[in-house]
Amino acid sequence: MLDYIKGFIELIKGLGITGKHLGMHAVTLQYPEEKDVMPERSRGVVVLLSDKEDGSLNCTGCLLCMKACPTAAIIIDAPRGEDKKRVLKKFELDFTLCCYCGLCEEACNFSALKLTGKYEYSTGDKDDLLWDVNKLQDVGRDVDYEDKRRKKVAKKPAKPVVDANAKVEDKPAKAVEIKPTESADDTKPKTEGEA
Amino acid sequence: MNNEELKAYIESNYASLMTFCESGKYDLWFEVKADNLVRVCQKLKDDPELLIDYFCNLGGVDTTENFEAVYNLASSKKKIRIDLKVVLPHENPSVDSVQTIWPAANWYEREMWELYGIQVNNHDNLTRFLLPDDWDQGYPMRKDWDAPDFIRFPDL
Amino acid sequence: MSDLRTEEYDLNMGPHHPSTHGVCRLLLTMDGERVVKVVPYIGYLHRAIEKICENRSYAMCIPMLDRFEYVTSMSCNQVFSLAAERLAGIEVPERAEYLRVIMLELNRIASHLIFFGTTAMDIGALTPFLYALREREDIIDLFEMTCGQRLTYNYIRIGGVSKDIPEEFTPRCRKTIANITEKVEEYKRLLNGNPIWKMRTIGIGKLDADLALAYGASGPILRASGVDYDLRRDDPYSIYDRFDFNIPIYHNGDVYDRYMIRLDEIQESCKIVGQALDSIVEGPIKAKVSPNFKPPAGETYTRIENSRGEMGVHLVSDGSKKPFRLKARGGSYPHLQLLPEIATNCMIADLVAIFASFDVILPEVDR
Amino acid sequence: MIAIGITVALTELLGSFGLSGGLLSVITYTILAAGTFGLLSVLALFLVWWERKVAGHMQQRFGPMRNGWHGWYQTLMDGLKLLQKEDILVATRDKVVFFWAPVMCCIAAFAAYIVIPFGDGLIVADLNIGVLYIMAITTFTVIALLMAGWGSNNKYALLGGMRSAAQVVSYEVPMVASILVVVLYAGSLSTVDIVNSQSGNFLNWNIFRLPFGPIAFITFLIAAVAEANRTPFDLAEAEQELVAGFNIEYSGMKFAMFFLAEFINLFTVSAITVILFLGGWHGFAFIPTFVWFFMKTFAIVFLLIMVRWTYPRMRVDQLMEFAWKVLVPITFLNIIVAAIFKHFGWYWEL
Repeated sequence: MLDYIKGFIELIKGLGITGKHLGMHAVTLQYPEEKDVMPERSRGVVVLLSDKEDGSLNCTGCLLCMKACPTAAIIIDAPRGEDKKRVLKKFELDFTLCCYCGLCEEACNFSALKLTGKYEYSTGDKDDLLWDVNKLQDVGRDVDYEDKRRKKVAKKPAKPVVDANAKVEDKPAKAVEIKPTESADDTKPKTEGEA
Repeated sequence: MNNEELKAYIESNYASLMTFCESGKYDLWFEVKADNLVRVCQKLKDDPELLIDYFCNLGGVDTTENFEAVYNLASSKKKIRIDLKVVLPHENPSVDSVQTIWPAANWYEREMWELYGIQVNNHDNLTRFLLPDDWDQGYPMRKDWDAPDFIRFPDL
Repeated sequence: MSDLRTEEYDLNMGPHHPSTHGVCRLLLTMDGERVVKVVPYIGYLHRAIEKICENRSYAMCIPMLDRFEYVTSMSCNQVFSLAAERLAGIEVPERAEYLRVIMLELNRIASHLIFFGTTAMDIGALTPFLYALREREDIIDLFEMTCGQRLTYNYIRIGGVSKDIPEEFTPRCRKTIANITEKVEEYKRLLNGNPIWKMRTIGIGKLDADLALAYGASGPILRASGVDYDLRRDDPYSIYDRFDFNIPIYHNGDVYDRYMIRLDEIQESCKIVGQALDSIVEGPIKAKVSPNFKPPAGETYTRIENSRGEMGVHLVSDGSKKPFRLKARGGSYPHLQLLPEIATNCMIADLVAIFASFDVILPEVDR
Repeated sequence: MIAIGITVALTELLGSFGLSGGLLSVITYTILAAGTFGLLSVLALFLVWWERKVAGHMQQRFGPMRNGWHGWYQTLMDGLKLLQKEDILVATRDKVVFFWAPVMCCIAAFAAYIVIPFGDGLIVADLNIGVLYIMAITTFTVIALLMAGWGSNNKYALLGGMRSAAQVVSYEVPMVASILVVVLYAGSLSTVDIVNSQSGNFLNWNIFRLPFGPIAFITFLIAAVAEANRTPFDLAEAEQELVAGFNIEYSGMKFAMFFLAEFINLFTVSAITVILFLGGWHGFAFIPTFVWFFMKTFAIVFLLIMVRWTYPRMRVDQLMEFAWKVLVPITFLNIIVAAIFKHFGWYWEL
């Protein structure tokens, strides 16, 4: 009989603990309206970084990130030009494969790409998750980063020629026009295709 | 018992059954003949100095010349670790089951059979469980395994 | 009465069942409510991680192994890095060892909190799950702050760790640890005395020490059965010998003990983290490891104490930059194998409780 | 009685239009039934929302927040969604049984409200066997659950149905035994009489007035929760064990009917508890009687919601053991003691 009374008291205690939480504030956020602040190191969407001064891509097409990627999500086509320098023809990142491990960022010596705290890029179409160089660059325009490149590399207008395909032919010109400071509208990753 | 003492002990008491492997790092690795395996395991378990009562892991290795079955064992009372290696021929590899000594070996042996095609004698339940039931594409963990839809990671 | 007969029937529990923690299928032979026979079927989550790793360089294996046991990815990173370091004979800097211990123990707490929540939920109390996740969130935030990810960290690397902790880490970590220590007491008040909880857990799924050892049970499950075996102390790795912590032991081996031992371990881990934060030293966080890391030929079986028991990696190197063979051993694998031994002749509700108390996580089983 | 019973009032009103005889009573009761049905549907929607809110805040979440202020019409939207959903039918089902189970469940849930007084005179029909009627009609739920379990042709569903049958039959005994104590003192089976016997001061409520009233109250409440199939006794559903138990194969509106019935049953058991032990509509001050009734009932509902989200679930054999080895002896002893006290007049009547 004593056990039952004891048990009953314990049951009441349990109710007390859950009842106590009724008055507490919720720890969850109402997501689309409120957003959590992502930490600086957060590894979300991979973006291509642009030069802080002239807005050109930092990428030199050295293939290091492609070699470091464990899921082969990065596809780069950068054949060597006449002056033995690589010309970036194609840079694609397949987010259906990407595992956000951050090895590409660590492999890169030119601060060309970075995993950012952005995460809102879901889409109803799988094909939209294959981002080409323009999209990767546009998304990354407002990203602040620490330039790892040596000064002389930074000064050089290492402008890669982007002529991946006919569809986005007019994009490079546009990409130069947009100043990094004016690209606040591009903070939100677009879900529609670039074409 | 530290590693040197253990090595000395095994080399004096199990000289005819186990030979020391140089390839092993950190812990002691010994090679055991496939015929002796169950006898060695039983002896290791019953040896009051060793009391190997804990079966950590069993994995197959395909060294392209032959197969190896690697038994990682430990003792919970004596706090020692020991690894056994059984080298098997590439044609018709087979090894005796140790599940009578450590029941834990059951699934590991099944897995080794399934993925490497190493036959386990006296095993009570050699059926597929990691691969689909209707799997007919051979033993996927073998180095020479290939399948029509198997794409190797691009070598850069 | 003679013409009244009962008939056994088969019941497929899973692969999609709320309490199989993933995609495990248990084929139950039932006699009414009583389980006569349990046969686990696994492999629904087989991703061939071992085969994948054979085709990738050592650095690439770590993100792959993150998926091996995703509730405690830090342990996966650690066990693989440790194995590679043992093969290559790399000395890890002091500070990196401290950071590793802090992360591993935080991850153990996070995993045990998940266990607490899911076990309570499987036994029918839904609210503790949310409380446990609330506390886990603080730890995940710490990880995110340090390495940028919440689940698959890729933090512990061969030769050290990838990034140093940020400045605000230490005060927040101390706060989190103090909070969790306090909250665990509240969990105990909430459930331990509850007569329904006691009825459902005490004496259910008894596992004696011999059976546990024979079936290769490890970690909290082995210790709940009274076997004092913790790899942090008995097969020392990293710098665990520098910390003062107890290893809780329980002797009944029932669901209640397996639950209690984990709550105790949370508190012990909190102690370790606190001590590590106190005594952490300055210095480099990573040893010099070439990007083309090629350990000399050799093999090792390395094991560490994970929240689910012994996590081991059998790593064979042939001197090239890819692992020749990688066999990952998770604690859940033998535990699932052990399930039929102790779950026969119990009620279906007990089976759920026992399964929950084993804290089996299926990606670790299927790999 | 100052207020006139709502049935009488309605009959008089309709009578003034020249109706009489059988037609009059048919129309009267149809209107009343429709009114009760409407009220209960709204109540069930509210209860679902309320439970989700309470559970949310208890777990430091918000619960529904999207539709309206704090998601107040969330349940309505859920209902609309369920209405639109495809009615998935298992090919191997028992067609008749499968179809009628949710209907039966709803009928059983609603029918009990004939004899529940929402306030002074707010009762459809004051049957002189009111309590007995409630006991009989709520037990229909178990037949519905058993039908659902059998008709689905699913082992989980069948297990759920069997569990619920065993459970409800067992808990009927302590429940009736607890009620008997009240009936013994009220001297009537009519719900109105029972409530009226508790008029006056709140010390006159059965929970305080009866010898060992709190024990009768607690045993009744436990048995009632078990009857309503709620945690810690929700073995018929037991989502961690039986996935969803008896309603595993139901979808769309059929599932919604089970859901509706579940929450109406929750309100029913709370209402009966209030009628039997907490003085029904009686209160003090000039607050209308039905407000008192609803306040008390919602307090009990709140308690049951708290219980549901706090406690683990019992196992089926422990459940039976608890019913037969603990509750039945206690309640029977209570009847005997109550009878002795009554015989010697050892109780107060203010």
